[in-house]
Amino acid sequence: MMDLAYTDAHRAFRAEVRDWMAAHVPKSPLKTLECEEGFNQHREWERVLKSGNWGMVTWPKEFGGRGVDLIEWLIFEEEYYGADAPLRVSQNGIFLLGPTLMEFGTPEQKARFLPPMAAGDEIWAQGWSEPGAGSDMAGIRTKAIRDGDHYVINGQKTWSSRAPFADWCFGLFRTDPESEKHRGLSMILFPLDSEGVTIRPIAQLDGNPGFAEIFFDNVRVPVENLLGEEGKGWNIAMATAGFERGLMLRSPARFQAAAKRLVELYRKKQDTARPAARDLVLQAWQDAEAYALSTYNTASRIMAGGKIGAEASCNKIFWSELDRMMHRTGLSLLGAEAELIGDGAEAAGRWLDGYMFSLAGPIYAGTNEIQRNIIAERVLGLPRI
Amino acid sequence: MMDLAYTDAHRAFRAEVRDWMAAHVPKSPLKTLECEEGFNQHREWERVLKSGNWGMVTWPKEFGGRGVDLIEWLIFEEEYYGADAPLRVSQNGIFLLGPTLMEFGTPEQKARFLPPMAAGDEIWAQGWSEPGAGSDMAGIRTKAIRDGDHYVINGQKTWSSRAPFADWCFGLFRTDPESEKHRGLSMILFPLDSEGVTIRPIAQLDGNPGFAEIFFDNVRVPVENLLGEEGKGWNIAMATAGFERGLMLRSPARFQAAAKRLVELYRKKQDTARPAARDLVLQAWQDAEAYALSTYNTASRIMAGGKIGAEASCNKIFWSELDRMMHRTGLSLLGAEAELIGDGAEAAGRWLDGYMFSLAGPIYAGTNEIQRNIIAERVLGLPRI
Amino acid sequence: MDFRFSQDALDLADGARSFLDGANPPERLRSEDGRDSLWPQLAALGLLGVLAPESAGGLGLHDDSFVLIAEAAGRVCLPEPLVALAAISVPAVLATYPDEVGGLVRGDHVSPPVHPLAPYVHDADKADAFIIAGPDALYGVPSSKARLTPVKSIDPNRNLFRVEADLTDDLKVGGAGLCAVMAVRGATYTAAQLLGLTDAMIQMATDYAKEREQFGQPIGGFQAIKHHLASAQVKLEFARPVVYRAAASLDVDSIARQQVHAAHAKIAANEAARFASEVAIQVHGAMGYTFEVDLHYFMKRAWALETIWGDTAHHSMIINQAVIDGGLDIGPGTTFDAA
Amino acid sequence: MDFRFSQDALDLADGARSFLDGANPPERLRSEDGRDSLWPQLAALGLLGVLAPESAGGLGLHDDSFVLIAEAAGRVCLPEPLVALAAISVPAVLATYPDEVGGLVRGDHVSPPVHPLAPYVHDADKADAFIIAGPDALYGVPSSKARLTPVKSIDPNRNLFRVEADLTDDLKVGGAGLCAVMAVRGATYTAAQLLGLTDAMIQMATDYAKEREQFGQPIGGFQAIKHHLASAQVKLEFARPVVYRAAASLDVDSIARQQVHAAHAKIAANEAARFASEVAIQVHGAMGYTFEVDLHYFMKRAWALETIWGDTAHHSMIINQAVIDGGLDIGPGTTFDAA
Repeated sequence: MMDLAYTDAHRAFRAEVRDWMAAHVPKSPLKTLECEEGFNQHREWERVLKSGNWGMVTWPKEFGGRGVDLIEWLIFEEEYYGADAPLRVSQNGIFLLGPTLMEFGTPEQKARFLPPMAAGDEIWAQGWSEPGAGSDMAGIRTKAIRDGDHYVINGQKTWSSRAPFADWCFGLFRTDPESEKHRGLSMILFPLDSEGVTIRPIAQLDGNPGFAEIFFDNVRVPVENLLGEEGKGWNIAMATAGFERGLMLRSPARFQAAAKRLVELYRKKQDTARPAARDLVLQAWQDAEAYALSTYNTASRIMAGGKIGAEASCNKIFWSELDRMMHRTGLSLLGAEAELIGDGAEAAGRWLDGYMFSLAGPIYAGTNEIQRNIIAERVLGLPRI
Repeated sequence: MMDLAYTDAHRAFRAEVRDWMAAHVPKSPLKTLECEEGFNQHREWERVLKSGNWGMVTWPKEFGGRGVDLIEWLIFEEEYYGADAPLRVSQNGIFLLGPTLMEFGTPEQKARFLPPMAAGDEIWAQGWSEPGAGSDMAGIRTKAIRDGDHYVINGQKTWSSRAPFADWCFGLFRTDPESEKHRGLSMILFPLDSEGVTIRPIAQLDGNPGFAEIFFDNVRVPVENLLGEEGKGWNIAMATAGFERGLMLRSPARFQAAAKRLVELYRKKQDTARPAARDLVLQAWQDAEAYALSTYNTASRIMAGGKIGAEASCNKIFWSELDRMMHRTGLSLLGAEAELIGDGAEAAGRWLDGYMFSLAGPIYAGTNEIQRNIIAERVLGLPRI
Repeated sequence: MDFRFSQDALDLADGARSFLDGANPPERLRSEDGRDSLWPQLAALGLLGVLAPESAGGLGLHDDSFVLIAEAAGRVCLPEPLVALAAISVPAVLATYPDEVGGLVRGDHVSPPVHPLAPYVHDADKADAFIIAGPDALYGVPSSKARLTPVKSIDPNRNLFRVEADLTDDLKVGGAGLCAVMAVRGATYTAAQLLGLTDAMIQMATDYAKEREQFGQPIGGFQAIKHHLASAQVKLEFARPVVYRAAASLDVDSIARQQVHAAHAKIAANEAARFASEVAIQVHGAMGYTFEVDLHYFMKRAWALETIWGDTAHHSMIINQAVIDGGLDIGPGTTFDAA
Repeated sequence: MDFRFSQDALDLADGARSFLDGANPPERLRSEDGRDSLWPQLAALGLLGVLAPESAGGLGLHDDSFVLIAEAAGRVCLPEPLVALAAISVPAVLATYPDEVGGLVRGDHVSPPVHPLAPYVHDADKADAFIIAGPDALYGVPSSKARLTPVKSIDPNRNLFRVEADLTDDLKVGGAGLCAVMAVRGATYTAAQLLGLTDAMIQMATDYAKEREQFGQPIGGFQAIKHHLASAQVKLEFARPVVYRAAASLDVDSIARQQVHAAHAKIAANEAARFASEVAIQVHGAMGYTFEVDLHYFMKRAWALETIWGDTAHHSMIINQAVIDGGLDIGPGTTFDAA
């Protein structure tokens, strides 16, 4: 029989997280992490988290974690979002690069990079895309050419999230200048204040610099910052992309918290809502619950030695379309106030901010069109033409 | 200023149709036209229609019509469906082949074929598809080879609607055996009782033989049954397909009548309906109305010398997806009765029959996938890859 | 906390699936004869008694062992009402006349469930008795005291009868609580069968899309077809854990929680099946609209199961009462019982 | 019966479109200065007076001549509130103080409409007076007697203020009927602007899809992208005649019919614009999520217009009252007035 009861240890862990969050989560919301002031507030929050040893609970203690299992991670997330705690400015590091380092990094790299990542001392940006290579990463052209014990990088990255204010960046570069497509790429880590790096922030929908372009002009990076083997960057990036679509980046608790807010909003607005809104609110509630159930199942499988496969693509489609539907529904309950932002429009602004954020969901981490191709080809076995 | 008022002549015409239909439409519904008994009932109804001179009101009087304009045709349709009159078993003839004959036929062909078509004396099947050529008509392989003053046809057609019980058939055949794709095809008319024709009915969803396969074994057809020029069949077929997707085949009145029934059903069932059903019912009402408005606009443009272009593809997508949504919504209001058919389940059966019929909508006359390609390429100018 | 099936449950389901795949190929659906010919084998394999105690000849297992079997029965569009009898009738009899369970498990007695949400009973003419949920009590009605009126389903493999009876006190076998249990079990296991049907329809359409060529290539290579099928697969993947949780919940949760879980399961499975059926026929084109391929049997079964044991409107009201009116919070404590 | 625009209306709209395309290129949206710099030209071209009588310096035309101009204004995301003033204020003043219309037509006076469904007024700080719909009467309020509170719109080209005033009897200029007219005109003309925005967003995404290459080809060659855009185009094509009918209906129909037509128009245009905006950003990928391309100005305007002058919930209640409660039949007599 399935064991669907939390253990006493789970309950104790949940109580510990809940109490700590109740005592420490900032009482008023931080500014968005896409502006300098908000970024610094969020970085400060990471340090507060670190003081409670909550930086990345699943990591081994030696790297700044608590070594808890995935069920406890889910419990942590439930309590974290239940307490309305801030978004994680460190997410590129802790959710994407961190797991990649665990799998492909040298002992020295792990010791060097993981603890400050968990502590919020070093915030990471990512450097995948280039102007000609968005969903199609095989089109990467920025070169990192070996010169003695350094790589010399020239070219340009774009859509680098967190780059306007972060400390470090990981990215995929062409280390073999003769290579084409998926071959000859390598994953390299570099400080954003390296000489020759120029960062041009890109204003996103809400006007804040959510991304940046990064220009490289003879940027010298020591070879020990190569992650994994030279020329094997594609495989490593695929693993990272798997983490991005996988379990960690979008934990169900986040959507459950939004569904809960949507129910509360609906209760207030139901007199002026159209009937279909009620069914959409309930669908949001159910879909967020379904996503949690699916994640508990995946976590159980991974804990028993399983892996996430192409179903990660199903996850990514499901949460991104749920998130958009949920915020679209929230906006639809606000009437003429829905367009307002700024002071005095906090409730409205939250739904509009959330809606704008949700519009990126079906685009980043591989567009939903790409994910549907993956499901069709790898899960269903339909032909690639 | 737009003139949106019906003229006195329009009102008189409407009154005439309404009175005649009230006096003549069968009091109890006919059996489905996809079974032999129902087919004969529907053929009989066509003859009754003919007795009132209602066979095809827009056609010239010499061909059995009344020579009325498109606004009057819309009025006719509104009154026809408003009276819950039977489906038109003659539709392949009057809506598809008829207009094609008007455009491409010789005077002899028009005089020979149009009057019995309008009178319901000759019911037409169509012969487009072949086993290897469904949406892709360029794949047609059935040959019609000139031999003296005859064509000799060999091969096979499929999905021939009405063929199990009809009298005549029109179809596209390869008259140039060396030709490929769109070239070398010709449109030929032949009696279904020709020697060498074998008809194998195909059972459709409801179990009735809605289509047939037609096998040709040295079927000899006189050359005067060639429609248009030899080898130009593709252009003629495209014109026919334009009629199929265009104004006539699915007049708005049909969907307005279904929307009206849906509102009535909802009024009866609203206590057990989920809230979203109300919005879907209203959407059906509005979409059927929008389709009528769009058709009045197209009719006005055609009357002023305009043509239907690629927007016919928009029409086809719109009415077929509306029809499916409308019947899906109707079924969703019926609870456990929704699966029942046959005697004692008339209301339920009508929604289920309508739903099954609606499932064919996005498939026939060019799948909606093909229609979306056409819109993307011909209306928006996106590249064909 | 381990939200996975046990290896035993998986092995049992594998066995059932192999048997059903072999014994109920699509060809069997095309014949209207012998719609109940697999009864002896289903009984002999122990499938009727999965949820019955060993003392009654059963396997003494839990619902999380039977839900995969129900899914497998849906996947082959099994005509025999295995799921209704094994998952609804057996527990109802176990709760009222446990001594009678043995007969059901051996297949000697057939006592289908009847409920206001499922008033039409497949093969009711072969039943010995009926277990009927009345307004406030459960009744056991011998077939001699029941009135059967044949009605016709769109699904040619559902041989339906409306079953009615005078629900007199002498026929009462249990209270309203057992009727509620029956409704929850009906919804959960109908949802499980719908998962199987959805899976089968996606598979059929995928197979067809790999074979059928148009414009010089298999239509499964066109992105539009790929994306239709991928969307159906996403709906299936996210309906599954909801249905599995509803089944697991039958053994451990309060009836109020079971009702919410079953409602969610039925809504999610209804949606997945409806969506997959419309995608599957679209992918098949005209072929799917005919008796030339077997898709229509699966679609028609799905349409039937969508509406019985509570349609989406019914279950949506249950969720509404719990969430909007009742204030049931999402998250820990709702996802799984004890947070 | 001729449901087409007159050649005069088409010519006028062509002229307006050429002017707006030239005078309000996307670059203009990027600057927050001079948001009202086109006023003199809009007045000089007669666009403020299309619906005003010739005696007041107007063109003396009907709503079916202005609706295409409103659509053209939406298409370029015009910052100036041309549509509100020319299509809502002018008719309201004409019905109350016809002598004042000349000032509005010349652009000398600016009197924007204020309504409970549109309580936030763009460029209210530049108004001389406000036409305010109260609970049961229409009021003319000089700006000196109005209280303006700045609020911030997501649309950087909407310079919004909440406008409030003490609606005393001496300010009353008309009855409740005029407030209803204002609501109907507001919904219809907001819908017309949404058509233009929808068209623009589809066009931008189409242009981008032709240029942007991924996987070695323009992304517009992928069927998924084609089908997204085609679906948006279908919604636009079937919203258009609904909006045009609502506009034509303003000149000839009863207010009750106008309300249903305007509600339908606003719902259809809302849906088309929302759908097109989500498609357009998806086609643009990350680029659409930024200020690097101009799409965001059009999306934000569309979000704003979706909710003012009645959102979908509001108008859906109007349709419900007419159709479900009121028994308004579909078909002849409803589609167009006199059947």
